[in-house]
Amino acid sequence: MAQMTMIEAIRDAHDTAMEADPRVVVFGEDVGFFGGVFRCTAGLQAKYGKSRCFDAPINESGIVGAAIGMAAYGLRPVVEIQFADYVLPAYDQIASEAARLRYRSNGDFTCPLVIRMPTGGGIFGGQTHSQSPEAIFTHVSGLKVVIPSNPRDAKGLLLASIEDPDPVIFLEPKRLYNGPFDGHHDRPLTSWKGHALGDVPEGGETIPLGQAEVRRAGRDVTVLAYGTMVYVAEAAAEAAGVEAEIIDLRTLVPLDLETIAASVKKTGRCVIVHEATRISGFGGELMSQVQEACFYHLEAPIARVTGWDTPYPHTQEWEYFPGPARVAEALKRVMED
Amino acid sequence: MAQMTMIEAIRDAHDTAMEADPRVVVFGEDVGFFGGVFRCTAGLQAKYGKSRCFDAPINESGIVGAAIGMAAYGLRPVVEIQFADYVLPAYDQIASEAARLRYRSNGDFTCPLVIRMPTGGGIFGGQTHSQSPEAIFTHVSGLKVVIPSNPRDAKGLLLASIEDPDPVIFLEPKRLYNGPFDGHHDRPLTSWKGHALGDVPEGGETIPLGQAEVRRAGRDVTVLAYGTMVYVAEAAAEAAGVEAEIIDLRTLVPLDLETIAASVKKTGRCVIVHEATRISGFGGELMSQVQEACFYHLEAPIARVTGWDTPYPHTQEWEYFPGPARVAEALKRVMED
Amino acid sequence: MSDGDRSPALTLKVPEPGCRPGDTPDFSDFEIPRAGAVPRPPLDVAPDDIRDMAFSIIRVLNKEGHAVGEWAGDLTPDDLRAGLRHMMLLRVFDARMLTAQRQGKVTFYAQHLGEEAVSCAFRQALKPGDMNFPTYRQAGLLIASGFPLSELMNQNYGNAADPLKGRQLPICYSSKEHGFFTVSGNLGTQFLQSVGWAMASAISNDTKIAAGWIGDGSTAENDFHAAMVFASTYSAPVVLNIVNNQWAISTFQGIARGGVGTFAARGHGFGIASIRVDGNDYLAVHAVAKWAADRARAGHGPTLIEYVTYRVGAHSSSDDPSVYRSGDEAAAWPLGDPIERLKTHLITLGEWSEERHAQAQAELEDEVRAAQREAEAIGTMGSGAQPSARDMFEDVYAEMPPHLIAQRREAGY
Amino acid sequence: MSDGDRSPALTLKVPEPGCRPGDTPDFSDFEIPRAGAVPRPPLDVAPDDIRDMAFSIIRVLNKEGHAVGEWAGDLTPDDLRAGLRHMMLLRVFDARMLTAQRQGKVTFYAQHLGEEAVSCAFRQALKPGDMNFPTYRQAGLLIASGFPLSELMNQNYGNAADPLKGRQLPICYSSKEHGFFTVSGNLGTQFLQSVGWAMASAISNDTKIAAGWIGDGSTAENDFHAAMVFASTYSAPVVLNIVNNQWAISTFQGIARGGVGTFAARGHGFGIASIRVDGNDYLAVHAVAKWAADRARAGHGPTLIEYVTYRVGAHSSSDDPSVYRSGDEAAAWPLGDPIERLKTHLITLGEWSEERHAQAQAELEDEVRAAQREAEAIGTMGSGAQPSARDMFEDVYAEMPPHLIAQRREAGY
Ligand SMILES: Cc1ncc(C[n+]2csc(CCOP(=O)(O)OP(=O)(O)O)c2C)c(N)n1
Ligand SMILES: Cc1ncc(C[n+]2csc(CCOP(=O)(O)OP(=O)(O)O)c2C)c(N)n1
Ligand SMILES: [Mg+2]
Ligand SMILES: [Mg+2]
Repeated sequence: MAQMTMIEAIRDAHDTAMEADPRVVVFGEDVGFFGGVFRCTAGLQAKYGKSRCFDAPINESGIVGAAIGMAAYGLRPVVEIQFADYVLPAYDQIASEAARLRYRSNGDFTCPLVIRMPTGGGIFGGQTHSQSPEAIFTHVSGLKVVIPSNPRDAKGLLLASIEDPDPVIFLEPKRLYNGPFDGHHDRPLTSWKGHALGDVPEGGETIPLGQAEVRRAGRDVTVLAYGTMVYVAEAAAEAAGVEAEIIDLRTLVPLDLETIAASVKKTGRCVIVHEATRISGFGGELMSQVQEACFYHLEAPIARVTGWDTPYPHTQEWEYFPGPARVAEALKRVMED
Repeated sequence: MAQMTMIEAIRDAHDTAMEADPRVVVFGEDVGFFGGVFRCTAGLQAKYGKSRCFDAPINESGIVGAAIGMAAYGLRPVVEIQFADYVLPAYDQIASEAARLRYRSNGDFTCPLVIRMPTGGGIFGGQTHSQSPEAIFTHVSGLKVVIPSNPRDAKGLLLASIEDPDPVIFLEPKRLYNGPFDGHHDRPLTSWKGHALGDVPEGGETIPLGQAEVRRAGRDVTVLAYGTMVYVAEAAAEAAGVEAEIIDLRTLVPLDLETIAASVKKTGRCVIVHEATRISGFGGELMSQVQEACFYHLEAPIARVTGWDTPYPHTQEWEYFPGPARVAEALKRVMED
Repeated sequence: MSDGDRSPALTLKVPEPGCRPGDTPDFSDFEIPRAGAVPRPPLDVAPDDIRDMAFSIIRVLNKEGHAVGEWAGDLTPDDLRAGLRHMMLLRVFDARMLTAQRQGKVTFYAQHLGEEAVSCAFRQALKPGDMNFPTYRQAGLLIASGFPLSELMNQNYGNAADPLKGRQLPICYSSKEHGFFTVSGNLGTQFLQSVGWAMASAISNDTKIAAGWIGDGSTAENDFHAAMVFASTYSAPVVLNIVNNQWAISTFQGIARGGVGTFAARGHGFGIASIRVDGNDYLAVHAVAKWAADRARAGHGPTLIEYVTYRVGAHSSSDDPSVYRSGDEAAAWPLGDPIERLKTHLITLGEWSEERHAQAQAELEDEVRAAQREAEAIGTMGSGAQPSARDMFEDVYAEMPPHLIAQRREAGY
Repeated sequence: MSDGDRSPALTLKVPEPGCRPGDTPDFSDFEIPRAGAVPRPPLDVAPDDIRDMAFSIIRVLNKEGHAVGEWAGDLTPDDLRAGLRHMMLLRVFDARMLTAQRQGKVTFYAQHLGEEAVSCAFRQALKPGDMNFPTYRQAGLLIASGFPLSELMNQNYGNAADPLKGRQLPICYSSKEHGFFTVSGNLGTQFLQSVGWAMASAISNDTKIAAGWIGDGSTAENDFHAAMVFASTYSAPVVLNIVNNQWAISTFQGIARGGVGTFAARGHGFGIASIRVDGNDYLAVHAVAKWAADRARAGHGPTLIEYVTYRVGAHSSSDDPSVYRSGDEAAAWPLGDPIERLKTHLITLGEWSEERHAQAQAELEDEVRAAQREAEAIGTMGSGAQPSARDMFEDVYAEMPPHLIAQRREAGY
């Protein structure tokens, strides 16, 4: 066990994988000599050389398309998109190509590829450093979508993603890189130091994809959250004084419906929270699967707390971000219903 | 009134708009001299000249990005993406740029732009001529998403889209271009000739965006459909002998929740159908909004019938396509629940 | 700056082809150097020193059918007869498949008529392990590598023996074993992937090279740029092939090419060695392909090749070219027919004859007919033994996730 | 083909900058033609005839501060003093905003240090109605067009008077009136849009032209290609500007540029007139911009310009260059400082003096301080009068749809 920030845990996962498997190569914008604008790949070029960790031209489609070719050759590329907001130029290579190689070639060509990117808001990043695009990846058959909420999971899930034989979208909540954040922006910053989930196992231990984790048991209401919203939900449950069972989804596709359904059938109530805009956000899919699986157990309408259906604003960060107050309100509402 | 196919109605809408407004320009791959691979722009270059209707290089991002610049200048570009499967390279220009010009410039620059594309399956088009990407556009704040199901609506909605001051994604169910299709692929083809909705008003009459239409009244169950699935739903209701109220959404964003909720509150049951893959498809959003608005009126779980979560196959077209048998089964199920 | 008030009204310039239906084709301003005119530079030549080669055309076979000049190459009569056979076989295969498409046994088809030399000759410059990233119009790469005809047909028919289980469109073949990357329906994406594959070979200190393929119209796609940037920056061991058959669908090459003379010139913006070759000249295509492949293997980096050829047939079975181009254009095309030209060459060498040609043609037709009988005995689109619907749910992931298991059950398979 | 077995193991080539922290900067292999060396071609020159200009550098001001050669231009001493003033003002403005950022009054900032000549001089070559599609590093276009400093500050502070209502990041300005298209945070997208805007002007038989802007690193983005293809094909009246300040963030220009000598050379693949200019030479920048703008207005189509300059400061307030490049590099940069060079020129002309310069500097600092006081009186990030949360829901659409009305209510505004 070692105390790590999420950045250190991600760097450690890269290091562990590159050490163990020469097929693992890492590249992206500024990831080489500099080690990435968030320093998640710092030191890798010095340790493994320029042909296994290098800077890429500023072309997201190029980064992913080249990585697809490398994966088809037999390497295990792990690429960084500098911000999730900038992955859209690569969406065609991801959805039309990476996700389909195995299927359309009947397994003759495959695409073991990890596409990492910092996601989410809370840093006054405005329209182009704050978005949460997970939904558009969960809609693509052939992709897996992972989003850790702490250093321990970040390492274990990243290692599992690198070992996975299929393409994985790996979303890193940038607001959690250096410490948990519960949405109380007016309170002092907290760090991962001393936090239980800041304890990261050494070595190659993986956390299997497709398994959610119950972060807080409770009998009143089930809260489905991922990334930063896990901590916001915890703070909101506190504030609302509700016995919420908070589930950290960790993997969005494939989804751990079993854990979710078991909880909702127990509580009879469900609140879904995410930072992304509401319409066709992943919350809609979650709400549907819960409704389909648990209809006769529901004692109140399922509620969702999300980003508003506007571009991500700048100065209105805290009016936009779905903070603890809004989540607490939703928790109280579903308890009253 | 004139009898038209959907292709003729779309061509007529272009013609009417170009005649009335010199700012309307039309371009895309093969749309100029040839008039488009589906002939939706045939004759426009001959009539309005090469600078108002012309062939574009094969670059979807280029087509949309150039059109954004034209719209910012003050023109009203109407561009064609040859198949909806090929719009993904333009997704960044659409989501990061077209959808946000007004917002980020506080209305200083706007983007009155229509992006047309044939969508959906049923033509043995395989993975790259059959997809239904509507969900990824409905998730983007600032876009409107329209999908007509017949010649009359195609003309009226396209004219409204061209007049709209904001970017509109205009999806054309290619399986309906030459006639309605109810999923009974083994039966003789039907044409728009003699079909009531094949009667298209002359002139510039628009059909306002944001209004659904009840295609068939019924008291048992509400069916939410759009595009080709409207006819599949009708056939399924016939087959199931269920008094289904079938709503053709016509516009997905902004959604006519009023009409939807009124119907579901009346029937207490709801089935949602679409061709797109299920996870994070627009059906998830519809199911959520119905659940949020009508929870206490629901007598059975809301059901969805969709494409499977796989790439669109080729020879298995009819096992993949959500045909009348699958929809009928769902109708019966919700009636029994 | 008052002159601005006097500046003229601007107008949009939209390029037009020389010839539309009804016009008489005129290729007089299409400059064709005589065979043998272009010298063959050393493998380590500096790209900038061969800039002119992007504006010329490497040709080997002259009018009389003689192979002349530094690019004449070293193919033996046996190699040439094999090449002729591959091109004839591809043409016969295409003809049969087009007929099958018209009979409704195949949903969709695109032929190579007039372009057979490009993929057939290129294939012979590769080594085992090299990888092509083709479009739907390079089946010659498979034909020339001895890929079984019946397998190609099984896929086109989408029958129970379809190696891709009915998931892919006809002509979108895949064979890792034969160095043929799974064909994508999306234009341009694979051109970039070929560069990544080549980079992977270099990263792995391997000796294999990649070949990217793209059509003239598709060079306009954005991923063409990504491919050029990455190939240039990392000096990837890749041969980047542009097949300029003059037309996209209804759109002539000028719309993609714009204001520059050739597609090969695109390489100049990236310091990539760029050459142009007569795509209907089997010997020239092979010599140029070999030169580029050897450069890549020797570590001299990427080469961009423009093959100048002509799409004699329709774009695909869904297309009718008579609406947008003159039917006489093919006949007026100045670079002739690749099969005729190689045939004439072999005859002038005394290595072939009209009789042997007729006999070969007959044999090839039998061979294709036999393969077709075999394939049709299994099934064709919609009749006979079909791929199972179960296969529709397989291979989305290596391991089927719960939601797909549930959906397959829901589907009843 | 047995030689293949003997072919060497391949290796990946990854370009490296000449100088990293600790190394001594060495620009000796950076060829700089002397001022006045490059001739000035007529506006209707054929792009291919000026191919060499993409590999040279147009320079006007020589070491002694004299304006020499065919590109010396016709700017009056008043024009030059105005230009000097714009560059000085931009530099003062940047310095104050950076300080404000460090004080937490601004969330994010990026300065122009060393690059002031590019946007300030270019602006003076445009006419009313022309439209720029800038990146975040061309605020000189606004400064030089007299855009109110207080408005720039109000946006950077995100206060209640922010013209963009707090929705946009600092430095992502927008002003249609001043020919400044809303800055996008996404690299490259606007370069393409400028071509569409120019096409629209041509379609409308207007006389206005557009100017696209992109950084060296961002030329690698795919939309750069789309811009070039469309500009070339439709001969759009657009000036395409590449600001090569040698660095992306931590990535030196070689990663984007690859194996070709210059970014201007990218134009050669498209038949676009491509020239390279000393970006730290106000007179050269203005003369080249004027030439390109006049070409576009006269219907001769697009021009690609590479401005050779150097990013003296950090990439942005979030960046620390000392980690990836030598701190001495800026001092060693051979093209000097744009303000110093224009100042020297004006002094050699007898049109300026150290005293007047010092006085101008003081006046400008007062001017900026005054504007800053005005803006800060309204508010700064997080303190004072802020934009309303209601504004967050406005302008997503021209007319607010029901779901946003409901969400605004839900939000309590
Ligand atoms: C991204 C994308 N856009 C559009 C299409 C539709 N399309 C298929 S082939 C084609 C023309 C391609 O022309 P070219 O590149 O010259 O290749 P050729 O068919 O001549 O071999 C088009 C536009 C597509 N398949 N993919
Ligand atoms: C699509 C996209 N990818 C990545 C980024 C992150 N990013 C912002 S600026 C920058 C470097 C740009 O360098 P250059 O084009 O040289 O412009 P400069 O900052 O030097 O003016 C990067 C990678 C972005 N904003 N957008
Ligand atoms: Mg072509
Ligand atoms: Mg730069």
